[in-house]
Amino acid sequence: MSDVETVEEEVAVEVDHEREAMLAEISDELGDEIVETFVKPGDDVWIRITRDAWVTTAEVLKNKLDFRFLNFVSAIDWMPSPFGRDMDSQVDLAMSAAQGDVPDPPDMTIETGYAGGDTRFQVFARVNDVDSGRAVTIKADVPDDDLSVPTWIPVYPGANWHERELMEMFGIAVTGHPNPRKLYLPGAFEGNPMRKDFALLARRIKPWPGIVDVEQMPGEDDEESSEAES
Amino acid sequence: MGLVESGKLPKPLTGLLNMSRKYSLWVYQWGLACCALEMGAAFASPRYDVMRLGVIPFPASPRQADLVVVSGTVTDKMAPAIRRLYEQMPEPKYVISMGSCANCGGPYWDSYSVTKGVDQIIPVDVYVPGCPPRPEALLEGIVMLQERILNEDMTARWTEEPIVVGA
Amino acid sequence: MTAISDAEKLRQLGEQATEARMNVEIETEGMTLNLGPQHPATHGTLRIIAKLDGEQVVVAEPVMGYMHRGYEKLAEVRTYPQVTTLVNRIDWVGSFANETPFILAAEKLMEIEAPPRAQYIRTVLHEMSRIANVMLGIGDMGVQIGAVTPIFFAFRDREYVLNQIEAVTGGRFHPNFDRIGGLKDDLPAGWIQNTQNAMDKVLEFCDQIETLMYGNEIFQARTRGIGIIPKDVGLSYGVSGVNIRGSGVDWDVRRDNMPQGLVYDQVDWKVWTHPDGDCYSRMWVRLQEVREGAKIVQQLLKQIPAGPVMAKVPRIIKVPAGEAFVETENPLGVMGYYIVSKGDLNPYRVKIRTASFSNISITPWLLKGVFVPDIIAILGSLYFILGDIDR
Amino acid sequence: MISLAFWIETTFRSVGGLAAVLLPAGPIVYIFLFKMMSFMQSRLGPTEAGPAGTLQLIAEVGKWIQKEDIFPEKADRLIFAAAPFVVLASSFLLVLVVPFGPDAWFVNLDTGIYFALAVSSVSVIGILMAGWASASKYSMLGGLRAAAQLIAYELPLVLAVMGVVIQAGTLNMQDIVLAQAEGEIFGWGGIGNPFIITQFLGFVIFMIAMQAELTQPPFDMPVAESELVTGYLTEYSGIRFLLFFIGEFATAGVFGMIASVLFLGGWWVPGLDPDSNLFNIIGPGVMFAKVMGVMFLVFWFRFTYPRFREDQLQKLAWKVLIPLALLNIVFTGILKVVF
Repeated sequence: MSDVETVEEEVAVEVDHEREAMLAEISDELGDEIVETFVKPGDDVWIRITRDAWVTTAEVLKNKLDFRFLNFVSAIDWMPSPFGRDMDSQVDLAMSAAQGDVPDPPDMTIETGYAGGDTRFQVFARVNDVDSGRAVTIKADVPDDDLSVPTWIPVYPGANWHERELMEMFGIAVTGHPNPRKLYLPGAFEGNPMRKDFALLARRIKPWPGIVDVEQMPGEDDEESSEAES
Repeated sequence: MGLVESGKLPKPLTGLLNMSRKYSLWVYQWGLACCALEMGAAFASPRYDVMRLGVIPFPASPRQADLVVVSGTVTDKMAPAIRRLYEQMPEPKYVISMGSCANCGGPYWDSYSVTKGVDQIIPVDVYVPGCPPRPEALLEGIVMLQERILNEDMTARWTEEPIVVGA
Repeated sequence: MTAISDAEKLRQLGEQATEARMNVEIETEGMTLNLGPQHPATHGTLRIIAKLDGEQVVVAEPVMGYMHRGYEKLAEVRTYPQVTTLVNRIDWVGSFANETPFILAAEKLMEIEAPPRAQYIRTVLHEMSRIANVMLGIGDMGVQIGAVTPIFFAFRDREYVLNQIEAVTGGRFHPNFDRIGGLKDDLPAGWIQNTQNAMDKVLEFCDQIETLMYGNEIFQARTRGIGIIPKDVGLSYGVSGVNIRGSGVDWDVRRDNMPQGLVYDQVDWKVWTHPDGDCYSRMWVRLQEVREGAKIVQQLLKQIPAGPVMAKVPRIIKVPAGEAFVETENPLGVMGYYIVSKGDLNPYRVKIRTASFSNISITPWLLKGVFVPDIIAILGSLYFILGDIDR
Repeated sequence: MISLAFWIETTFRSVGGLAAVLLPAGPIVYIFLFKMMSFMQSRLGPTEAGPAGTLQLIAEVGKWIQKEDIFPEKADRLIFAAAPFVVLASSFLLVLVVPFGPDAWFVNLDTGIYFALAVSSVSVIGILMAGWASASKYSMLGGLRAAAQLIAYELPLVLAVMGVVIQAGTLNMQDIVLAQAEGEIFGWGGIGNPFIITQFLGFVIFMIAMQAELTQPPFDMPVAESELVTGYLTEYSGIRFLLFFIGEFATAGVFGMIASVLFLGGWWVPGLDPDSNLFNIIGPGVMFAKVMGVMFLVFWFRFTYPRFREDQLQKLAWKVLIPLALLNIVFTGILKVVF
């Protein structure tokens, strides 16, 4: 990146009135329900609300602020995977463990993203206003002892399938959903695949050749030295 | 069927029957994923035009098919349906497994919902590797299958090793 | 209310009452028809369970997951360059278009910008994959409603486009050509001229198919007034792309929310809409999309700047922590990637917003009360790719 | 006329009947279904089996007879097994009354065309049998659609023929040919009076109705691939499917014969004496050429048009074709009285 571009971006940082105005508009409507907000200038707006305001927010956004287009509804599991990056095959790890080379246990502290978060699971959704081209990402914390969110179907009927996916993949119940069946997987499937502690069985038993990609490429040193020579 | 499977036919008649099977392979298009498009290109594109070889892509019902091309990712949810549709086909029937996913799971080798290879469910006659294979590769697989059909001995049909294109 | 319309209303009420009585008298048992999971109409593995009353659909519900391959989970255990290979196969007819938003999102997090030449080539390839995709969709619509010839024409002329994609990327339709920070390679010699010619072929195909299919009375009878999606309903279901422009919503991500890294603002083109919202209008807009796409490509090719195609990017790609969402106008509609990064080699969470998933989620609403043949016409005109629904 | 022993005559008739039904079916499948369709779609069609793929059909037959003959578990076995024969039988019955030359006919019925139109409906029974006995929903829907469609299009078919019958003044198919050979158009008898000229509207209606009777696109609702898999054929495999397949195209051939007898002058060629013995020899050939001409039209539409929806198809029959056919009859009647 050249220096000129950096300067331009810094200018953009100072003047993102459009998104700040939008945020102010939403804050006026929602008031105390907003826990935290985050504006990335020139990019996007993140708003974290309380779970109780999940449906109210949808209503406000759709009916009062004209965000009529439902982009998606989904969730994030913020607990880091107990399997680490899961890039190394467990077979290989076991072998190296036998040689006394025990890898560090993965860091299990929960770090959340933009607009913060207090719990392991967080549902998030994105809605667009097609007339003005604005969009906003809504987040809400889901406490571990009560994994459920109210449904958005009465507001955005398109949330139906997104919420079924959410239930199936994360095991977060959606209260008031008319058809809480599995969307993708066969009925006998057990587990919630998108949870970080769901193990991919094939990775437990097979070595993964793709791991070499992140190691130093053969001949890399040669290339650099030839560059230095020329 | 008993006629053909008993294997006691005079040689010229067997040859004739084999030849008619060779040139009249009605193929059921089992387009599952990406490879379905390359299969479509091989079957419907004027550039490849599989009908030249006598492979007729008409049937929409497995009952009228001789050959099935399983092209694409087989998921655990789809697998029972594949088994069932294979069983609905009348003998003698042939299976071409097209693409890495149908062969062995391909790039989804570690997925929680993908069946790693259609040969776990149904017997496969020809494997066409690639992700996705070019239409030419599928045509080669079909030509190799036709050669095998021409020299086929019905009684030995289930004991032969499958063809692997390019191997 | 005038007297005439009151009388009309009364007559309609009477008719409804008669019909209701008839249905009670001839108590018919409903029938459940299963289209799919492997069915000629579903070009893929969508299953539709339809409860029928005669030939009329009472309730129809799609059952999906026959092509669910778990992209979101797999993306978490792959490095960023490896994810591109994977997401290529989401919408397998317009593969390059799947890579673009992911790469753009990663670039946004890394705060890298591709060189101008790479941006131009990206846009060209993005449009070319749109052309290849939508051409097939048009041909496929013919097959769905019983005309066999359009699909052959589509496959024939699509080859010219695929040839050009292959010439530059090396893959007929899984290019895996986009890189964080630019492109894998530069254009081969003579490619620009050949592509101009291929685009002429595409425009020729559009004229041909317009007379063969769109002008046909039976085609119009089968598609006009069928499967109408009203604006607001469509938006609240998240229907996007051609399907919502066919309902008169003048919204195109390419024009209104163009992500940084594409150059649609450098060319002169038009977003087509159609007010009707029925199957015909969707197919009509789709045809215009192909034409516009060809024109965009032809214009862009004339003004591709010289220069490198790759920005300075570290060998081992580690994306800084943060979240980014980039959506682009893909052949099937709006596709977006929500990437959550924790500064690692692999993304922490990738939410893939695919167009067909939302486009098809409207079908239960849309299929109520239509006839069995209309199911096929509606599904054909919504034009979905299974990988794009199930991921 | 020489009289032959009964068994010789019977043999001749059987062979002739088989030839009349099966011989056109083969070329129709090869020329139109394989080759013409492929050329229209810028392809080549079969090329490997025999020179230019001409032996493809032999291969087809050879393959189908060795396929497994599957009966679905819940099928009504007897009816399921009998259905293809009923369909095929209807085309044999149809060919009975078709004349191939001044003396080359199977039966010379005075009510020939009446008989032909009557037995053409027999195939509906076969299709309904197939649809019902398969115990499959697709088959059932396909069978019902077929029945509704064939019955609806029987009417315009009959009414279109009425014009010809009024103009020829006879129901005998042989006499209809002669009426065309000896007729004249407004006093000019240079090419006789092939009814395609004076009964053009009738010809168009007959062709559309015929397309529907043959369940070819755009009237292929009963076998709509993209909706009903293959309709009433869904559960058929092996030799029974082959019989249906032959039946479909044999019926197409026989309908082509009836169309050429009614509108194109049958076995007669303009400029030659219809009574000469020559026509007993070249008559079948002439008929075959005319059948191919008619079939070309049928298949041209087949590969170009999308398919109708069931209600649109019924509307076309009842609201357009039947009134038009009635008008045609009225005009023919008036003209018949005036001239």
